[in-house]
Amino acid sequence: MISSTLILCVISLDSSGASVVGLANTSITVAGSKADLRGKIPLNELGQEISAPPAAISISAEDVAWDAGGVIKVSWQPAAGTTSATKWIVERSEVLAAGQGAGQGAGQGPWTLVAEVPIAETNAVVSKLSPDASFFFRVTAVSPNGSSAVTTTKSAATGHWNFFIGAKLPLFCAILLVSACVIYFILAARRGRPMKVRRIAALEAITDAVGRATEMGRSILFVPGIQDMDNIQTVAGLTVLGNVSRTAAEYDAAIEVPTSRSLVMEAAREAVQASYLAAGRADAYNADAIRYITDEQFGFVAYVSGRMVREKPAACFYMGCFFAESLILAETGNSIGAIQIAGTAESSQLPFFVAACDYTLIGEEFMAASAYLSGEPDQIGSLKGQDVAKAIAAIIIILGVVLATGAAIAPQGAMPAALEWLKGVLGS
Amino acid sequence: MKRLVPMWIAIIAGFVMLLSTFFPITESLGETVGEIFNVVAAIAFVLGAGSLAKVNLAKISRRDQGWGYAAITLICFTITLVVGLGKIGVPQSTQFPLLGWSGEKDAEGSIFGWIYEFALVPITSTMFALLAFYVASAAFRAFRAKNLEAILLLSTAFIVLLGRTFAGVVLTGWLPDWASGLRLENLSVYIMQVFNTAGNRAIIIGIALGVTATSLRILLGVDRSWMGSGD
Amino acid sequence: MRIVATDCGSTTTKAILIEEKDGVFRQTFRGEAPTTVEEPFADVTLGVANSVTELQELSGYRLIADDGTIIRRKSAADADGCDLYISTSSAGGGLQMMVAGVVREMTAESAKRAALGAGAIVMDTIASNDRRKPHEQIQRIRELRPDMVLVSGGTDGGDTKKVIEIAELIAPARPRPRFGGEYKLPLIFAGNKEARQTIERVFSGEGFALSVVDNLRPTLERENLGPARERIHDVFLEHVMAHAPGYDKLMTWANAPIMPTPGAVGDILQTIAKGRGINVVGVDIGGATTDMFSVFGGVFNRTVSANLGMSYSISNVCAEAGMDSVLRWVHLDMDERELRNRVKNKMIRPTTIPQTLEALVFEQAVSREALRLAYIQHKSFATTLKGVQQQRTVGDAFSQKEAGGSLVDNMALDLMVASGGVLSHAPRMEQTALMMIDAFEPEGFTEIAKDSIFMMPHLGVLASVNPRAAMEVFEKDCLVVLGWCIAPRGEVRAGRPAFDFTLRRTNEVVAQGQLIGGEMRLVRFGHGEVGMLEVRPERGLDMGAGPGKPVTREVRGGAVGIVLDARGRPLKLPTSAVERRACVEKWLKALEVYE
Amino acid sequence: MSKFITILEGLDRRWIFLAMAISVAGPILFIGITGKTLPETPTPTARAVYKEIEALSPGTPVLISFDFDPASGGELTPMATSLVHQCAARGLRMVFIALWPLGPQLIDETIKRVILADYPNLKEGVDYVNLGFQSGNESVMKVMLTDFAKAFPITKNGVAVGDVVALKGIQRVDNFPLLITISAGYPGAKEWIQYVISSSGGKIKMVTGCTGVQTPGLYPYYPVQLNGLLGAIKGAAEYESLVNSSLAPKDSSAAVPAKYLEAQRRMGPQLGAHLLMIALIILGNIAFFAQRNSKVRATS
Amino acid sequence: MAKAYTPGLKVTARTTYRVRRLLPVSGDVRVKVGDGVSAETVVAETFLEGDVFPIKVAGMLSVNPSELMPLMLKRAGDTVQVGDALARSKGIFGMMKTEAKSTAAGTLESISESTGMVIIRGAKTPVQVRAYVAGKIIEVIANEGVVVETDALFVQGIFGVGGETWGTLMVAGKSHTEDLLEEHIDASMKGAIVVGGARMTAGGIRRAREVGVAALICGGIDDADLRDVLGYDLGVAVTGSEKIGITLLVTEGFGDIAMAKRTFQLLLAHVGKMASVNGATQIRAGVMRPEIAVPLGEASSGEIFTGGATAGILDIGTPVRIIRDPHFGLLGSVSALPEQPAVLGSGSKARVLEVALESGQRVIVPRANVELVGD
Repeated sequence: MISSTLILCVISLDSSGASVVGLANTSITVAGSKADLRGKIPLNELGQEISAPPAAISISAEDVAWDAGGVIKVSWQPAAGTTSATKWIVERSEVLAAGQGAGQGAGQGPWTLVAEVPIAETNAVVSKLSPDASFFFRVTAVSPNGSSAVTTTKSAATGHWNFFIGAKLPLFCAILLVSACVIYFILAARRGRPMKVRRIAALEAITDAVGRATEMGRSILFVPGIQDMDNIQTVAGLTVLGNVSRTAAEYDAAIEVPTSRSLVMEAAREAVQASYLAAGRADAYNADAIRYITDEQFGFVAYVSGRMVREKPAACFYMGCFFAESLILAETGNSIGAIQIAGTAESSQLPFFVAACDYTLIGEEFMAASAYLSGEPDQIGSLKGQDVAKAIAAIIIILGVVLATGAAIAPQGAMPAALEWLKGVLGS
Repeated sequence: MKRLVPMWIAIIAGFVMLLSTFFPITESLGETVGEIFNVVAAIAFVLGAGSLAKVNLAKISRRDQGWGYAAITLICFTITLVVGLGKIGVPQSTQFPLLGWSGEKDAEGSIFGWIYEFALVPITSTMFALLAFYVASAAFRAFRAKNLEAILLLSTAFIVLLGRTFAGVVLTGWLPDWASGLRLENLSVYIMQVFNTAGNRAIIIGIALGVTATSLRILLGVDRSWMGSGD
Repeated sequence: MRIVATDCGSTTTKAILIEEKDGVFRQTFRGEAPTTVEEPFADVTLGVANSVTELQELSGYRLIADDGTIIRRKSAADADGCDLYISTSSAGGGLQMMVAGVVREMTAESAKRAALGAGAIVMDTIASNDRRKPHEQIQRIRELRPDMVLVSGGTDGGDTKKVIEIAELIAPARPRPRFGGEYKLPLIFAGNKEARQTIERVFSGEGFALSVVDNLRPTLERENLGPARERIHDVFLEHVMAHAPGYDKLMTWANAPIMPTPGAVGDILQTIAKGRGINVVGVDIGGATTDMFSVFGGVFNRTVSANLGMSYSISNVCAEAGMDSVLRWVHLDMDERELRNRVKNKMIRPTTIPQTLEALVFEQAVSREALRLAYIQHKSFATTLKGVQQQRTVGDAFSQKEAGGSLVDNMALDLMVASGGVLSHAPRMEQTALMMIDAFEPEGFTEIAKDSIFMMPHLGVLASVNPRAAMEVFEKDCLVVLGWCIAPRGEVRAGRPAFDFTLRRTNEVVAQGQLIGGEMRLVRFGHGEVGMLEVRPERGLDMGAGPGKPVTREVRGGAVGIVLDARGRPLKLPTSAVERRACVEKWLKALEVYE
Repeated sequence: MSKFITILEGLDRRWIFLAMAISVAGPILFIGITGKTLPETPTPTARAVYKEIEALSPGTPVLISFDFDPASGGELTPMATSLVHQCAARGLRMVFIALWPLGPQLIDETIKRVILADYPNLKEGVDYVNLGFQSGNESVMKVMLTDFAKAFPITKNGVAVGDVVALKGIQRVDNFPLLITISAGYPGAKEWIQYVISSSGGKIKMVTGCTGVQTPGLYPYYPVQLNGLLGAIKGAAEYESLVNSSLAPKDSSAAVPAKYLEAQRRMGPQLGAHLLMIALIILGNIAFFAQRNSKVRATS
Repeated sequence: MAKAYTPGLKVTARTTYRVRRLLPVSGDVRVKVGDGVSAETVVAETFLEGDVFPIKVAGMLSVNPSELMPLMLKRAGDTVQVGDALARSKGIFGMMKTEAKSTAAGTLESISESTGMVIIRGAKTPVQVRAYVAGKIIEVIANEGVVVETDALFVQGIFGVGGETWGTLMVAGKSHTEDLLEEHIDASMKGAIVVGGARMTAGGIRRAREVGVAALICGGIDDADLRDVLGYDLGVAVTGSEKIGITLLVTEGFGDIAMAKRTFQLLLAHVGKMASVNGATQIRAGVMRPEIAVPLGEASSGEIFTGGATAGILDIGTPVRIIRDPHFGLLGSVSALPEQPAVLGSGSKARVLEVALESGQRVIVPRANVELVGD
C-alpha cells in the first residue's frame, strides 16, 4: 500500500498550485504594462564626478503584513546625485542585549548582507529572518568610485507571522468557489437530482477495443504516461486503467501495463488486481504483466514501441502525461492496426493523439473519465459543479474583455476604473 | 480497511498540502509531506528494479523467444548499476582530496560518464530524431481535407510550416512593408500568438477546472477508483 | 408458367397459386388447411395436400394426384398440374438455435446475425464476456434443447484459445437436441480457421455432427455471413427437417430447398430493396413474437422479439411498455384494473378477437407499443460492426463517432411493409397506417404498405428460383400500398406553422396547405395515382434535405393516401391525460381512423 | 494517373521514411560542405529574449536552468550555446541548475564549449557556477521561493553554496532578476511559470527556450508571465543570428565558428523536412479525393 | 358450414385418465406393469450427470497451455477435492514455484492443451419421478418411465401457477359465486386441495399460504393479486416451475368471475378424497392447461383421456362460455350459427354465432370468442 501514500502529494500540489495558478494567470490578465521604473534621479548641476555616492536620506523597516513571518520590507529614500552608483547593499543586524556588540549603535551587532538591489530600486524585501525576532537594517549605496555612508534604521523591526498569506487570497477564493460549486452538486446528486452527462465516445469505445483484442487473441497495452504518481494525470490514467482492466477481466483478455516509474507500477498493480477481483477473475490476474521498464523517457519508448511491433497488441491505451513519445507510440500503434484510445491533459501532445488514435480524450474529458466511468451520482455531480465553475470563469473572462475593450475605446470614464478594480480583485 | 487507510492518508496529506499554501503555520508540514513522497518514491525504485529482474529472469529461465534480449537487459542493468554506485574510474575529487569515493559518478574518465556520453546520448537522440519520420507519415495519412475544420487546419499547417523556414521568406518576402503582416513568417507568429493562444487558454482553463474537480473528488473520498475499481 | 407455393406454419398451411398470363406473373388463388405435423397425423404433406386441394377447387386445375402428390406438367400445354412447387416451413416452432462466439458484441453478434438472417430463433448466445461464469454457461447449455448450434469466434489468425474454450464448454455439456433419440446435434463452426483442427477434435465425440464453414468475421472489419447462412439452411434440411414428420417426402416434392419462413421473408425484402435501390423495414407481428426485418444500405438484418406479440405475449407487452404507455394511444376512458384482467384473459385465451370498438382501440394501442419496442430492439441490433479500427484524420478531431452505431435511420427509410394479424386484419386501412406511423415514427417521405395475405415467405423462395416472378407478384398482388407518411424531423412548436405542402399531378395542383405543429392531415390520393409532392419545412425541421430545406418527391397513391404528420420527431404526446386524449382524438378524426 | 493513385493509397510508410531521410540529409550535407546557412529574420519573441538579457548590467546574477536531456539536445543545445554565449559576453553572473537528472552533464558541456573556450577569463565559482541536479520537480521550485540554498545546498562539485562567491546575496529565487530556462517537457518552462513566476509577484522576468512541441503551450504566457520565448530550432536560429550579429564587431574579421551556427545550420534540414511534409499532405489529399470520387462514381 | 371447430376445456365426472411419467434422461424404472401406486410412489429414478467445473490451470500458473501437460500433478480420471494441487509450475530456475489448486471436487474429466483448461466433473445428482396420481401402472417404457392409469373426476382449468401437488379435496365457502376470502381458510386445510367459489382474493391467498394449503382452486383471480403472489408481472403464460409454496388454479379466467356451477358441484361431490393438481400452464405450441384429477377407483368409464388441449364441434345447443368482453364469462348454449360473416362493433367482419344465455338473453358473438364447456 505504499503506492497510495504518494498520490496525495500529487493532488494537493496541483490543486493548490499549478492548475489554479495557471487559470488565474492565463485567463484574467487582459493587458498589463510594467510600471515604469522609478527613481528618475536629477543630474548634478555641474556634472562633476563625485568620489562616492551620497548616503540614503532616510531608512525605515516594517513588517510585511499577511505573510508567513520573517519578512521585513526595508525602504529608503535616496539622496540626489547618485547617478554613478550601481547598487544598494542592504544589511541587517540582530538586536543585542545592552552593552554587547561592537559599539556601532545601541544593541546593534555584526552586520550581515541580506540583499543587493539595483540602484533604481528604493526598497528590498528581506525574508528568511527568524519570525518574531527583531532586526536593525542599514543601506549603503555602492559605485565604482566607492561606497556611501551607511544609513541605519532608528529602531528594530520585527517580522511577525500571520495566520494567512494575504497575497494568495484571490487564489484561495477561487479554490473555495470552485470547491463550493463541486460540493454543492455532489450533494444535489446525492439527493437524487438527475444529472445528464454527454456521451464520451472514447470511453464508450473501451469495450470495443478490449473486445477487439479478445477476438484477435492479442493483448491490450495500457501506458499510464511517463510521469510519477505526483502528477494528477497519472492518477487520472490509473482510474481509467481500473476500468479497462475490469473490462479485460470480464472478456478474459490479457492486459499489459509497462510503466516508467516504480511507484506507478505498484499503484497500477493495486488497481488492476482490484478490478480482477471485482470481476470475479482473481485467478487470471498476472502481476508480472504490469512491469517497470525504465525512468528514461526514450528508453521507455523504445521498449514499448518495440514490444508493440513484436506482439502487435490489438488495443492500445495511452492515458496520462505524455511528451515527445506520444507520436512515436501512437504512430507505431496505428501501423500495427490497433484500436487506440488516448487521453492526456498535455495540450501540446493532443494533436498527435488526435491524428493517430481512434479516440482521444481531450484535456478535461480525460479528467472527467473516472467520474463518467463510475456512473455514480456523486461523481457525476462533481462534473456538473465543474461546469458551473467553468461558466463563472467564462463570465469573468467576458467581463474582462468587455471592460478592457471599453477602456481602450474610452480611456476616460468608468471603464478603465472598473478594469483596474477587476484586476485588483483577481489579484495581479 | 485495505481501502480506508490509504484513503485517509490521501485525504489528510492532501489537505495539509492545500492548507500549507495559504496558512503559514502548516507550511513546514506541507514540505514534510513533499519530502515523504520523495523518500517513498526512492524506496519504490527497489520494487521497480525487482520487477525488472524478475520478469527478465523468468524469461531466461523459460528460454522464451528472445530471451537473449532479456539477458542483455539484465547485463546492462547490472553493469550500469555497479559502475555508477561503485564510481568506477572516477578520479579523486579535487575539492575533498582526503575523502575517497567523493568524485562525481559521471566525471570525465568515469565509466559511467563514458556510458552516458557514448551510449545514452546517441541512443536517446536517435529516438527523438525518429519523431521527424513519424510526423511525416502521420501527416501523410491524417491531414485530409475532409471538411471545413480540416481545411482550416490544413491551411494553417501550411502557413506555419512555411513560415518557420526560409521558404516563407522566399515566397512572401516581396510583400511591401505595409503588407508585411501577410508575410508567412509574420503570419505564422500571428497564428501562434492569437489563434493558438486563445485555443490553448480555453483548453488550459478546462483542464485546470478538471484537475480541481478531480482533486476534490479524491480529497473528499468520492472517487476511490485510483485504488482499483469496485469496493 | 404455373407455380404452387406453400408455407407450413405452426397452425395453418397456406398455399398460393401464381400464374403467368400475358407475360405477367400474378397470384391468382389461395388455399388454407391446418398443419399436420403433430399427432395424430404426423405428416406435413397431408396439410400441404389439403391446402393445395383448396387451390385446385378454386382454380379448376387439377393439382393433386390421387396418391396425394402434387402433379407436375410436362409442358405448358398440359391443362393439369404445375411447373414449379416450392415451400417454406416454420412448423414445430421453427428452427431453434443456440449460438456462441468469443465477444458478445463481435463474433457472437455476427453469429446471432447469421442465425437470425437464416430464419432461426436464437435461444441463447454464449460468449466469453456474457458475465456468466463458465459453469453457469455450461448449466445453460445443458438446459437448452436447440436444433442446431453455431459456434464462431476469433478472427482468422486471431484468437484460438477462447473459441476452443467455448467449444470445450459445449462438448462436455452435451446439449440434447429437441428431437431426442439417435439424433446427432448439428454443430456449425464458423470461426478462426486456425482453430478448426482442434475444434474437430473437441467435437469428435459422439452426439455431434460438426460441419465447418468460412469464418463469419475473417477480420473484425469484415463480416462474411453468407457461407454460415447457407450451411444453416443445408443443415436445416439435412438434419432438422429430416427428423420432422413428413418432411423427407415434402423435400422430394419441392423444386427448391425448403426454407425457414422468416429466412424467406428476409430474402424477398432484400430482393426488393436491391431491385428498387431503397431502404426497407418489414414487420410481421404475430401472437407470440414479432419479426422485424430491415435493409439499410444493402445490409440485411432481422430480429425476433420473442415476447412481443398480440396474444400469447400481450401481457408481456403491457408489462414491458407499462400500462401508461399503452393507454396514451387511447382516446376513450378505460378502467385500468379491468384492462389488466382483460389483457391476461387474452393471454390465456389467445384466439379471441375484439368484438367492440373499445376492445379494438385498446388492442391497437397495445400493438403500437409492441411494434415500438420491437423496433427499438431491432435498431440496437442492426448496427455497423464493432471492434473496427477507425482511421482518423484531422477533420474528425471534434466528431469522434463510435463504431457500432445503428444502421436504421428513419430519415433514409423509404418503405415500411406491415404484416401480421393486427396490422393486416385491421378493419380499416387507416388504422394500419396510423399504427405503423405511431410505432415507427418515420421521418421525411416514407411509403407504407401491407402484405395482403402474407405471401412474402412464398415469394422469398420463389425469388431464389424465378426472381422476376417474385418481383412482379410482390409489386402487384402482395403489397397493398396504403400511402405515404410525410413527417419532418425535429421538434415542432404547438400552434406554429410546421410545413407547407403542394401536391401536383402533371402541373395541376391537387392539394396544398399548411400544417400547424401537432397537427395531422390526410390527403386522399387513390390507388394508381402518381403525383409530385413538394414540402417546405420551417426552420429547424428536416424533411430529408437538411433543416428548413424544401423537398420535392414523387408519390404514389394508395388505399389511405398521403398522411401529413406535423407532430414532430421524436414524437411527444401531451403529458396531461385530458389534453392527450383530446389530441389523440383529433388525430384519429383527421385520419378517419375509426369512422 | 490512376496507377499513380493506387500506389499512393497503398504507400508503405517506409518510403515516406526514406523520403524524409533524403530531404533532411541533403541540406545537412550541403551546409556541411559549403558552410553556408540561410538568413534569418528574428521574430519579436526571439528579439525579446535578446533584449531582456541585454538589459541587464554586467555582474547581475541570472539563473539558468537546464531542464532537458540529450534526447532533445538536437533542438535545445544550440539555444543553450547562444544563451550562455550572450550571458558570458554580457558579463552576467551565471548560476546553472538542472531539474532533469541528465542536465548537469549538458551544463558542463555547454560551459566547456562556450565559457572555457571563448571566455577563459571568467572564473568558476565567481562568474559562473554549476549547482547540478536536484530531484523533486516543482517542490524544488517551491523551496527556491523561500530559500535558495535549501534547494541547492551544494554545487555540482560538492562545494557548499554559502562559500560560492557567485551566489553572494542570493537568498531566494527572486533575487535573480532574470530566469532563463531551457525546457524539453516536465518539469520545465510551464512549471517555472506556475510555481515561480506567478508567486514572485512580477519581480523575476523569465525567458525560455523550448522544444517545438511545447511552444504552442507556452505562447499563452507571453508576454506577461513569460518575457521571451525561443520556439524550437527556428527560435534558436533567429536568436543565434541576433547574438552573432551583435557580437560581430568584436571579431568581424574571423568567420563565426561552427558551434555558434548550429541552429542556423539546422534550418536547412528543417526547410527540407517542412517542404516534404507539405508535399506529402498534398499527395495524401490527392489520393483521398481520387478515392472519394471513384467511390461516388461506383455508387451512383 | 353449420359446425365449427372450437377449443374447450375438459370438465368430466369420470374418465380414464392416463398420465405418462418420464425421466428427463434414461434411468431405472422402479415399478412394473400392474403395480398399484399412490401419488407419492417413486416410479422411476436416475442420476443426472454431475455439473461441470472448468478451471483455467494454465492461466493460474502463467504458462502456455501447450506447456501444461508436464506440469500436471493429476491426470484425467483422478478424483480431486477442493484445494488439491492440480499442477505446479517450474518457477524461475527452480525457485518461486506456484501451484494451481482445485476449486471444485469431483473427477478430473479432461485437460486441454489448447486452452489450458481442466474440466472437473462433479458428483451425479439423483432425480426421482413420482406417480403423481394414485392408480395402476399399465405400461413401462424401458429406462424412461411409466404410464399410470386411473379412473378419475377430471377438471381442466384455464390457468394456473405452481407445480404438481396432491392432497385431500376440501371446499371453502358455500357457493360457486362466493369469493374466496381470508376467513374461509382455517388451519385444518394444511396440505389440502381447497376449492373456492368465484375469485380468490389477496387475503385468501395469503392465508392459504400461511396455513400451508397445497392448492387453491377458484373461478378467477385478479391480475394485481397474481402479480403480488409471483412478485413480478407474468408476461407469457408458461408456468409450472414457480416456487411459491402453493399451487393456484383458476377455472374461468382473470377478474371477478364465478366458477361454473357444474365444475363446482362436481368437485363438491368428492370432498375428502385424494386429489392431484398440476398448475403448469403452457399456452403455445403443445398447449398445456392446469388440471385437477380425483381418482375414483377401479370402475372404468370407457373413455380414455391423456391430457393436453381439447376441442370440439360447435352445433346448435352446444353449451359454451363466452370468453371475451362485453359478455365475458357468461355461459349459454349456441342458438344460431349464421353462415355469412357479420360486421362487429369494432368494424371487422367475422363469423359469428348466437348464444342463448342462461338469463334467457340472446347475444351475437364472434365464433372465436366462445369455448366449449362440459365433456
